[in-house]
Amino acid sequence: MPWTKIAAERQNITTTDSVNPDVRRGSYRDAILEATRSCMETDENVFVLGEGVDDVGGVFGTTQGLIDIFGPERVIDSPLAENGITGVAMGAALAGMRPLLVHMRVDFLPLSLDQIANHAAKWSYMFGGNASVPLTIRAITGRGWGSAAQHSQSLQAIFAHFPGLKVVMPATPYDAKGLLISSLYDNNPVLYLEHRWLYDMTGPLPAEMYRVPIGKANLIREGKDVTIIAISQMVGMAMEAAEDLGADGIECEVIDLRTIKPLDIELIRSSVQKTGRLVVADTAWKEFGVSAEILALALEDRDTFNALKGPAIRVALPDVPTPASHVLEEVFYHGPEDIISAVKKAVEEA
Amino acid sequence: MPWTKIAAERQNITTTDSVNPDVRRGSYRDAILEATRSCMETDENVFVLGEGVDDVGGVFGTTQGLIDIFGPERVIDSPLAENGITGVAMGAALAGMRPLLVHMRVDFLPLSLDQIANHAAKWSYMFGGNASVPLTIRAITGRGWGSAAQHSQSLQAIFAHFPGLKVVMPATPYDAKGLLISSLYDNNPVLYLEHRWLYDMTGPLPAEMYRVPIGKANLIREGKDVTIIAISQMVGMAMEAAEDLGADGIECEVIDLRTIKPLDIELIRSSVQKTGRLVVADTAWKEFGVSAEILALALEDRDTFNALKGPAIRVALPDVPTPASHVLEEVFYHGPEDIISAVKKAVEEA
Amino acid sequence: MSTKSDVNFSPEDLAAIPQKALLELYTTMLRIRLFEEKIVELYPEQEMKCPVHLCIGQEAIAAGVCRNLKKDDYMVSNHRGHGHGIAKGISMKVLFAEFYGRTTGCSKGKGGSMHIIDTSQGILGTSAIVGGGIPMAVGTGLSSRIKKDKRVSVVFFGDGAFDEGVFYESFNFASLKKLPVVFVCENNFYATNSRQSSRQSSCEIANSARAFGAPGMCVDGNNVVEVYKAADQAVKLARSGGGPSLIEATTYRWKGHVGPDVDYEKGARTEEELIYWMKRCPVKNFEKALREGGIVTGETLDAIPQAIFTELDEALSFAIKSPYPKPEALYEDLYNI
Amino acid sequence: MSTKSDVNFSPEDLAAIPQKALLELYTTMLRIRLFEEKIVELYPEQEMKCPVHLCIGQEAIAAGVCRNLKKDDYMVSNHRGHGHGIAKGISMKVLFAEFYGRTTGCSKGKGGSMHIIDTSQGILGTSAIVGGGIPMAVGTGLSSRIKKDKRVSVVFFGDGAFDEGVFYESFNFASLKKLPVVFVCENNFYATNSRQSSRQSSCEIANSARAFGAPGMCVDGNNVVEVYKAADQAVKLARSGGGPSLIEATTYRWKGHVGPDVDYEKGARTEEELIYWMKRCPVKNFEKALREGGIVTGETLDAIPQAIFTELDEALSFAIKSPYPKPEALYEDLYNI
Ligand SMILES: Cc1ncc(C[n+]2csc(CCOP(=O)(O)OP(=O)(O)O)c2C)c(N)n1
Ligand SMILES: Cc1ncc(C[n+]2csc(CCOP(=O)(O)OP(=O)(O)O)c2C)c(N)n1
Ligand SMILES: [Mg+2]
Ligand SMILES: [Mg+2]
Repeated sequence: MPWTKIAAERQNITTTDSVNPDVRRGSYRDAILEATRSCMETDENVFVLGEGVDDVGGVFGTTQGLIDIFGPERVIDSPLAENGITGVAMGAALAGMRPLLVHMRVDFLPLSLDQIANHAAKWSYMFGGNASVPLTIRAITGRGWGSAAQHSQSLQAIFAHFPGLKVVMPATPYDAKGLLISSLYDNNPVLYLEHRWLYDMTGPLPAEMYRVPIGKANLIREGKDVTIIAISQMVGMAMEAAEDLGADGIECEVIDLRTIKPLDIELIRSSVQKTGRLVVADTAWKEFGVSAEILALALEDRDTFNALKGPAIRVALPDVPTPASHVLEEVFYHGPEDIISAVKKAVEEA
Repeated sequence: MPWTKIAAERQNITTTDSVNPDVRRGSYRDAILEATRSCMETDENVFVLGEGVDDVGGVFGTTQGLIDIFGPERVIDSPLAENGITGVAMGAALAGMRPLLVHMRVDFLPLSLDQIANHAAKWSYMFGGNASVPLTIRAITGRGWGSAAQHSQSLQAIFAHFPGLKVVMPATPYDAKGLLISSLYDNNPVLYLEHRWLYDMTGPLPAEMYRVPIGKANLIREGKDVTIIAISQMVGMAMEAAEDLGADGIECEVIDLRTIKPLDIELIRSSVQKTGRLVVADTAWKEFGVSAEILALALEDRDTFNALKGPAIRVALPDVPTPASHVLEEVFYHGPEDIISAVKKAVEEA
Repeated sequence: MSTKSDVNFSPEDLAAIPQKALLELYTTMLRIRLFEEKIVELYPEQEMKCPVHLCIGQEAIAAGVCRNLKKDDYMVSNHRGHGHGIAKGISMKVLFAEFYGRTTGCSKGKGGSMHIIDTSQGILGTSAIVGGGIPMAVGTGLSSRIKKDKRVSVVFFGDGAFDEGVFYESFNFASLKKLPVVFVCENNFYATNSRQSSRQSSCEIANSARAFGAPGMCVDGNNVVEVYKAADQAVKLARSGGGPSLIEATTYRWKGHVGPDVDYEKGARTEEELIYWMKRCPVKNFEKALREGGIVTGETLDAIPQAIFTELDEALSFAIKSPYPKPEALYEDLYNI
Repeated sequence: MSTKSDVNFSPEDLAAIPQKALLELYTTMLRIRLFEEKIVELYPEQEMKCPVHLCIGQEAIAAGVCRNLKKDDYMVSNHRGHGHGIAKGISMKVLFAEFYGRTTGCSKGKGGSMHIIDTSQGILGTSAIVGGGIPMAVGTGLSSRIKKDKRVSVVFFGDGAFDEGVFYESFNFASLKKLPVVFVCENNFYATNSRQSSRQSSCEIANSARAFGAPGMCVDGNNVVEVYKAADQAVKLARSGGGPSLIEATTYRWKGHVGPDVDYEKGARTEEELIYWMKRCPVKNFEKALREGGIVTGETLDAIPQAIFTELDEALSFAIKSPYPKPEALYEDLYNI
């Protein structure tokens, strides 16, 4: 039924770690569940807290069954009290626990921004490194289905602006698992933003515990003509676009950003230095968004600037809230074709 | 005493509107108080709500005496309940009032981001234009005095990312008055962010009611070599820097941004097209900040890109929370000398 | 869940309330019920492309409260807002058109089922952020107080919203300033699949009003007469300057949290619970009382559904014939001029 | 303000509490008082370059509560946190060093007076966002519950913080999960210059705990024995798995909201009010009781201030001789490795 519709946009996305075709496969959803379960088994300080985490549905299946394995002491349903509960999770982190706080939608996090940005983000620095907050906050971002303005936001830029937070956005099952494990073992607050339309995507998913480093982007396709930097759901679209463009003789280099904060500045700049052209594809609003920071990184570095052959392009959402009507959603959201036109424009203009 | 120290960094800032030297003068603080009082006298829908607005201190003097003139029905002290009270103000706006909600510090607004960003910002669009929220939120940004991480933030980038909000940051008494009047008569939610260190600054301040348009930046100094775009407290520093640089033969064009959202894209781009060099000076963090958006605007426009002679530079805060110790504050914050070096670097690099 | 197992209507109450009012209460409930059932019927076509939160089983609350309101009294509501909107006077046409994503929808297709507005009827909007609408009603109350316009503001919210700090902040302010606001908490004992008792330490919503020095009443939310009487009292108190009240109305949602299906199949709740509450149907039990008490003639009652079906058909055909928004509409309505 | 006009200590109480404890309660209060008075003395030099929120007049609450805590019990506090820190065991050295912006400060000079920490004493930090620390103590309580470590968590906050929704959300969760948390509300009747009655509809903070099914006690916050006894009860309840309590301790701040000056001169409050409360001085009245009741010898009591002055001098010279952070320190401590 469509009110829970989750579409996998692509079934296969190359990760540098999946060269072996014999590897085990699994879904993005499985990846999150596996990472959580493994960490809970390995480290008794890890626990899960959030609205509906003990529910039959298990937050789109990502926490399903944990309650049966770990019981209500470590899989804790929460009142609808986002700010307070974030502070509770933060307090537990201060006491040495590694809480995983789960939100059905990132849209609810503005309620808890005070605890996230004024408290969790600042606690280490404000106390001279004498405290640490190993807190992971999972939240679902991006498209719903006619969900309108209050249930469809992508707020990575908001969190990324605050020093002290880390922000990751996995685009593949492999990264979903590896980044969640890294987040849970990080000694700092991490916003882990997953995309609802990726849950059913399958891909390589090793059974063992492995980490994908926070702060490292992933060069998933090499090319000489244009650099496409893509985030979350846009990664699959960027790969599709790159394939199409390849047929037209335009060789795209595609980078899956994976971590929004801290940004992998080096990889971003070195790729743009190589191709001389930059297209950024983000799931969020363009204005004052993550894509702006990436353009700024290109423009303020001398070597990158000198390599630039033409203007950069942002494929990101227009400056309006999400409309409900599907005919407007179609205009609002972007697809591979928008990346293709952006790349073509970038090539033509330079 | 220093715990309430407010330093006027500059006594004189040219505004395009102050060509006549005989005009009346007044302080930034007076400007805010006058605008509020005039609007309350003119329109009975205007009222003031906030912690301490009826207090003897009157929010650094900016609401002083209003309680005596308009009484407690229109000058309303508030519980410490930022999210709820923002919703209350928004509700009053829906009912046709024009509330002015006052916060001592923008640092408290993360508590009310849900009402600001999920409600006030979206109400018009989400209901197809069938409702309007003429709500003005004043908040004090920027430097304190050893105030540390939770009492010194500049959060303009956060608000600017959300479609539906307007964000203004006056840098002079003239604009402080004219922008507050425009904000109060705007039919949309406006974040009016004032800088604490500007309260004592004096400048031209006409007695009559006048509006400074929201969305228009102010070209306050013409020059051919470099464009400096400055925000709030940085405007005075940019002018100082420009003067010094003029002595060295570098002619800076200085733009007082005034409105963060919607940005005056045209003026920004046309100035950069003229000078070919861009320096942005912001009171906030550099990463994912307003300065990134301005660089992006330059880089994604073909004519502007073609005019660029070298990399752009952001003079903005490093990616750490505000430290308390004054020796660290000195490293953390920027002064005119930082703008001067940035400009020199911009000129050298291109 | 400490509610009486039967829905009983006292003969005195039925006698004291004008027949016209009783009939309207019934009609409103039935209009809501049939409206929601029409959605259940059509939703699988996937032409209403937005999430729907149905209020089947909870109709008595919207009907009982809104019957006490004037057209220009203010109302704010939440994600489960169809019933509130209908009871307060929005037309089914603009609702369906909205759900079908058309320009003629109450929000020009931009809001979907979670965002209902009709300012001409005092409906100022609904928030899909739990608790988000509560302070707004306090704000409209503050406006009424400043303007002395004698309007009353009503806000509908769930037991889940009672968890949120914003309820506390809003109720305190309303009580502090004695604002004309009626807080109606529809306690259906669940927030999504979370039981009230797994979220609230003391499941006594109505009593909590006392902590703010304001009246709180707990009523059977499946009994439209109880709701009507409680709201009558609260609205009168508000209108006469006596400040806010809290009405907790216990009830049950028959369908899953979102969408047209029941949820016991998925294991979210038990079938017994649903059966228990279906027996306590607010519409059927009230119809029975009206019929058996001889208060409304069988003929009159029998004619009501048909009128509603006609209304529904007209509304639907209005919706489906209406145009979709043009692509340019995406960029409109961001700012109000 | 409904507090008794005298600070009375019942002879039974004084007899029941070990002399050592009484002496420590007194010493702690005096240490706090003299620490704060030293700030008043030195602040005009403008070498402590950060805002200071003094707790002169409120010392009995910190002293009375913390005397019941073990070293590894957790504490979280607020902007007015010097006294809480001292009572819980932080050294004056690292406090002064912090206020003077030195690397040897408890927060390496990055926090200033509003940000106090000493994890070795269970002090996990203080938030300058009103109410911000409250949920953290619930979180440390949750940790203790999961780990079964028998620690108790205490949070200090003001009557202003009681306005905030985060209090409500936190107290509900603590009560729901029966967590070992003691909520101590220092009700000094003002938040900056705003009276409690202009912010709260029902000025009954302790009673509100009942709405959550938890115990609430209102005590004279200027009477260290009353505070001590209430906290003893609350801490025992928490430690034995009985869940949270709320202690409202009424008191008065003698200085202005921030800085070393009195505020009646500016018209923020009345001089009479201050005089009334100065007569109710928690330190002097308790000293009198100890002395007159013959509980502690005059000699012992007379020796205490000198020891504290020495401690203060050492702390100050430690602070002033300590180095300032190097510029590179600006970029350190953002992330924990
Ligand atoms: C702040 C916030 N948190 C969580 C959600 C997700 N959510 C949507 S409706 C709902 C349940 C609300 O329960 P209640 O208030 O009792 O209303 P009901 O659905 O039972 O009518 C939840 C948790 C949300 N929309 N907003
Ligand atoms: C969320 C928030 N709102 C407002 C402020 C500004 N502020 C700082 S202290 C204070 C008063 C707090 O009063 P209370 O909690 O009673 O503590 P007290 O100062 O009386 O000890 C206020 C309003 C703040 N720091 N945080
Ligand atoms: Mg409910
Ligand atoms: Mg206080």
